[in-house]
Amino acid sequence: MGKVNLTLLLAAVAIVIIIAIALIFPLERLGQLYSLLLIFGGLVALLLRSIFAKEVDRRIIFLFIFVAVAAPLLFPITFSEKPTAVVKAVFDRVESLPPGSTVLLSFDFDPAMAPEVQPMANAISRHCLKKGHKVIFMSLWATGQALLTQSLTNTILPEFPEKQDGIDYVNIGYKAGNEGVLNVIVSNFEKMFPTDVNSVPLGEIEIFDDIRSCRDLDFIVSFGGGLPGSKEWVLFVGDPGGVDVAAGVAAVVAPQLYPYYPAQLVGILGGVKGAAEYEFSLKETYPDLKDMDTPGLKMMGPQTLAHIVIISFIVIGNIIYFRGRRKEKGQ
Amino acid sequence: MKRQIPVILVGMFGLFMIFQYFVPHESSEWVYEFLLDWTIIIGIFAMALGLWSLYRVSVEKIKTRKPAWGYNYLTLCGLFTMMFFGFTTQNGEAWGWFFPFLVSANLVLVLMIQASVNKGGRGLFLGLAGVFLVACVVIIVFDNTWGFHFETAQGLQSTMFRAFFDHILIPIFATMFSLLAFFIASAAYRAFRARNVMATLLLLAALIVMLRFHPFYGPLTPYIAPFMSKTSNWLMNVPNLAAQRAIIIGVGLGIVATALKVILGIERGYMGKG
Amino acid sequence: MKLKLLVLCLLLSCFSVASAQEGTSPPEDTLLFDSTLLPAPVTNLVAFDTENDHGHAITLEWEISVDDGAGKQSVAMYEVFRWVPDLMTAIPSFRDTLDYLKLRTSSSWSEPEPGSRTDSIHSVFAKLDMAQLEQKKETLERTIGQAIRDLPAAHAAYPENGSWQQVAVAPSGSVTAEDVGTKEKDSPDYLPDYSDFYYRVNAVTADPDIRTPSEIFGPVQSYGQWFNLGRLAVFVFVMIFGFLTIFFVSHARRGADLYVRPLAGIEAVDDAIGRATEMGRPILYVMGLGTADQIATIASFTILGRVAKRVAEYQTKLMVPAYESVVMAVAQEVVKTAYYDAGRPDDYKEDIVFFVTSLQFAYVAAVNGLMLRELPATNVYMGKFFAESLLLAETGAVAGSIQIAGTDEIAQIPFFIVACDYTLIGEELYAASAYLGREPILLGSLKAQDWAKAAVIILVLAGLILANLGVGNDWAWANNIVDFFRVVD
Amino acid sequence: MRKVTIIVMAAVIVLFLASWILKAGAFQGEHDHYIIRGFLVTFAAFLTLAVMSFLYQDNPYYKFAEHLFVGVSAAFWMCMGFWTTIVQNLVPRLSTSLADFFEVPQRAEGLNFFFYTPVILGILLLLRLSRKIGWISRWPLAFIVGTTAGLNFIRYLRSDFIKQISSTFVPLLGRDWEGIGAFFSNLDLSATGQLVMMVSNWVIFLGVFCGLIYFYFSREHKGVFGAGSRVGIWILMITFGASFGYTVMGRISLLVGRITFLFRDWLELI
Repeated sequence: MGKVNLTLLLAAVAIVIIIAIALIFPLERLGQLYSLLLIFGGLVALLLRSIFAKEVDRRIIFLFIFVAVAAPLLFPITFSEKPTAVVKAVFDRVESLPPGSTVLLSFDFDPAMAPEVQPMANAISRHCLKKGHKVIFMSLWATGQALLTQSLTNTILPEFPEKQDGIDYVNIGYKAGNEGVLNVIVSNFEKMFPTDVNSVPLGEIEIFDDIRSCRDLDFIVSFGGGLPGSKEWVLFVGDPGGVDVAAGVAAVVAPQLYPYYPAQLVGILGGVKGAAEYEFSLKETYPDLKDMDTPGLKMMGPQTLAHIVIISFIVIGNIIYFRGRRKEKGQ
Repeated sequence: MKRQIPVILVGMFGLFMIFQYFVPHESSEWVYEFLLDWTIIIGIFAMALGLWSLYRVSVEKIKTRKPAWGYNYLTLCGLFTMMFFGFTTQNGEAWGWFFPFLVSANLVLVLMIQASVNKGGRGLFLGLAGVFLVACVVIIVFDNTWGFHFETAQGLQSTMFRAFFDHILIPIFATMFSLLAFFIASAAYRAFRARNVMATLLLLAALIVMLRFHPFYGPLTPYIAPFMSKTSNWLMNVPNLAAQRAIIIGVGLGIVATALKVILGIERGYMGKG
Repeated sequence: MKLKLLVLCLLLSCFSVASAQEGTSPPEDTLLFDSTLLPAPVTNLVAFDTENDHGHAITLEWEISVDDGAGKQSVAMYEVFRWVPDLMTAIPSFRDTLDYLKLRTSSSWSEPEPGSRTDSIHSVFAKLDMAQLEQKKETLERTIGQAIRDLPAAHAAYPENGSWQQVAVAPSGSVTAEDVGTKEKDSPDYLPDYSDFYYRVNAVTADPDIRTPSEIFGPVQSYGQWFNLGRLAVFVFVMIFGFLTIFFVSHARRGADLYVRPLAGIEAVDDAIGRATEMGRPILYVMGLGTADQIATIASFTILGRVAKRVAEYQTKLMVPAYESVVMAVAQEVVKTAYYDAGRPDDYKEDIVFFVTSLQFAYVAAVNGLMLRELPATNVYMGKFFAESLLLAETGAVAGSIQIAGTDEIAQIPFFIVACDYTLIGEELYAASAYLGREPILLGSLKAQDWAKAAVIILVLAGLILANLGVGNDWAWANNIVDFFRVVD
Repeated sequence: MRKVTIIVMAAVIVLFLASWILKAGAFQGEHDHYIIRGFLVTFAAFLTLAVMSFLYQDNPYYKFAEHLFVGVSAAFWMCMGFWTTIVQNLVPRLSTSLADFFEVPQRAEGLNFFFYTPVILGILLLLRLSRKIGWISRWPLAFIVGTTAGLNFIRYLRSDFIKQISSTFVPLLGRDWEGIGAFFSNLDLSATGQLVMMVSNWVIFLGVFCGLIYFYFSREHKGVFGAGSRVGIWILMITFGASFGYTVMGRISLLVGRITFLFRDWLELI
């Protein structure tokens, strides 16, 4: 057996031990400690080794990536996700509105985008209800309605059993027409949404007693970033209606929205990272939400560790390169 | 004639497709939609060619005992089985003799290939294949729990078709895709070395973008993290936009030139001779 | 007269279905209110055929109500109404009945749920036998066809037998709207060409019941155009570029010496083929996931032709796994031609180009396996690549092959640059075939490309200057030139 | 076969069977076909691990997954093509009796003899298999190549090319001059500060300009021209690096998805 194989064998044994720990003892702390030690210890060892300009076998890199992704899934390792200004702005806006304000949350995404966007949509919905705002849920995407219903019935509403449909929140569902819908609801909701999803006429819903159009809303958050998405909400509702709009979008779309911040967008949540930062602030502000589901924060554990691993290997690669060059020169 | 007609066809349809773009009238749209449908339909006919090629290459590998030749039986059986699922349907709840049929049909396939590949023992293989073929026919005739369904367009609702899709195609597909996470790391390690100016720029840009995660900075977070995330956004918005534009304009010209060469018959290497 | 009778009898026969129309009945537009609440109407309404389209659409323009943004500031939106003959309103309900009859006469018919729409139609026809149903079906089919043909006549009968229906809305402040129908005759949005339409725009306040209609504009007809002026810029470009190409190609044919700068990636191709020959290992040529309808794939075909010719001359082994069967068929032609051109038709085998599968990662799995088992000396990736680019290139690097890539898929270029030895970026892929062939004709077209690029650079510079000067100084002509390049879709 | 190989294979088989039995036991009561379900989940997990084993090196398990994948996917795509394109789109346009046979609804526009043309062209394509008259198959290929070359020619020109040129017309001088204070006040890269906007616009302009110079083929890259081309390739490289770094996150997410499948759906650890 070669040297590489031996290392790999040892590493594999280490991984099996991790899984065994997870299986046998429900000791999260130990598992976390063990796996972090494994990753960082290994990286330091490789760093030292790189000074002798010894290349690392690609399979060892693979192993590090695997452990960096798997360990935080087994033993949820969360890092402090101090919110950046763009996320903080959204959180502060929801936080600073007086209880009883009306907030509209639009779920403009499809199942493909859902893994990235749904966590933040859930977090903001939770925050709004927690704060006592009245929430109007809607969707500009046909596929968004199902995801909206799923979020409401599976995640959000069970946490707030005291909230009543029509008084504390309402789901007006999806209407076809993309920007056309926005064009209409900026001046009149009822025109586009005669009823909510349960076919209750809007006139009979308490929330809509003093809400005629988007102009009467206190805050709008659009989740998605496709077309139509946050940009359309800004251009067709936020700007003409004078309402504050924030965006929660997939990571790839976020850079395209930055030119609108802070003039036209209150803030932007980009990808899982945005969701994680929001969840972090939420947990910090409301200690009683300690046990809430935080898919964003959970996803960030593997992401952060894997990024650390990749960056470390880039550094190691460069050390090897420069040491190797010096060696060559020396000869 | 063998060479001219294809070139004329290419030029004719190519020019039509270019000019229809400038003609919004309904009649031009009408022809346009027809042509699009036609290409799709011809493409479906070509599938038969593809399958034939797959079959031939697999058998060829078995015949010449190429590396990993034995696995080609698996390819052929997988192909056959999945197609079988796509064209059969259950009539009721019971499976009946569905699976025995499937097994014997696959055996017929394997034995026939064996017979065509092996010099010796051809009679034995053919004989066995014949036996299983008879078994298949018997099952088709007497088993009514399932049937070949050329009578509905519901072929893709078949339970086993879905099961294979969910439990074979999806897991392998998703896992192959996720291998990228490993390869992106090994590629970064191997290639991101400050060898020259170009490589250094590549490396620095990648590092800045990857460093937009917070936990790296500890107590320095409030000072560095926002800068990193803003810089990475700026990189994605500004230089990225410029580079994309330069590439797209270049690619646009390349595409136009290539298409023109093809349509005007200047480039005809792809149309063959002889 | 005949038309009216037809409409009447049809409306009667489908009486029960008409109930479905209730939901779409036009809102009342003249309500008696305190007239001081009413906003001022829009003025100078004009409607005209939408330009540069295939017909079936009308554009409206007006001047905003004086109460929009000024005056009483009461206008919240505008609603556009079109006069619609009853015949047009009736067609969808005929279709519902026809759909019902089709279902009823087919084998998959089952009793409808009580209270559903199908059930209300069913109650009318429940007692008929099959022959009668078939006959009804045929009559109805013919009637619908006739009704669609009669639509222009029905529109011409304005204002008899019709009503106003809302067809579009526009937010306050807007001065234009479009009434877009489709050309599909069986769609509910069908808008017939060459029919007389009449329009009216209502100024609506926040209370949707308070509204003021404008004067009626009409008749106006829609029709298709034969040239899209919005695409003039593209047309001019195509013409100029076509001319440049032909000019330089004929120039090259006459024997002009054309210089092109060397491209490292392309020179590597020759060396790589030689290397493969020395090592006695095959060359793997991957055309990516493009279908035959992508120009990148066509460019890849031309490069494959050159590579295959060189390979045939060196008598090295070539492998071309194909992702799609049309691509496979064309690639087979290409390789065959190349072997003939190289004077080695006997070396050509049909299996040089072979089909794998049309599922992205299944294809990658197979090609990866091929790389590790056949250990090609050189991997060439040319064409359209997506997420699989890095999977292929990394595996190739592991197998120790020299790798040359070229793609115009911007998102994948970084991965090829990182994992391959040489990468052709974007346009270089399209230039490669001319380089490899070294035929003066093809170099001529490269020259045309460069001229066009120079023109683009000058255009960008000029446009920049105009855009920077023109905007501040109200130079209308400068803006006009900039606008020329804004393409209408 | 080497001893190690046999031991590993035996271990895999034992583990597979154990997992099957355990999973089937876990599914019992929840699902009707618990034995089949247990098998399918175990098999999916096996295939996942088999593909991942490719990271170590080529091995029989990867070969198994690969070959199975190729066969099944080719058939999958063929069945889809047959039922969705041929049966649903082509058949109802060709003949009533065929449509009745497949029980697909007739098209509203009725039969259309124009659709016999692609069928004939398709059959001509199949003639490639013949050595003698295989050359006829070039006609349908020429048809496809011609149509699509023209189509894409225009598609790119429209959506990419000319639009990209026109959107490069950006203000370079800071259109609304708000005084020197405002010009320098906001250095925030993501904001709309005047200086940043102007610098960004210059970068865009220079990037496009130098990028195009880099792609210029018929002149040697020397002197000023060479400098321009070098700036061009630098900007390209920065972009490529940045988009590489940006992609990492998405790829890690995919791996998270797969490992979650292994840990949650198969091993039930989390």
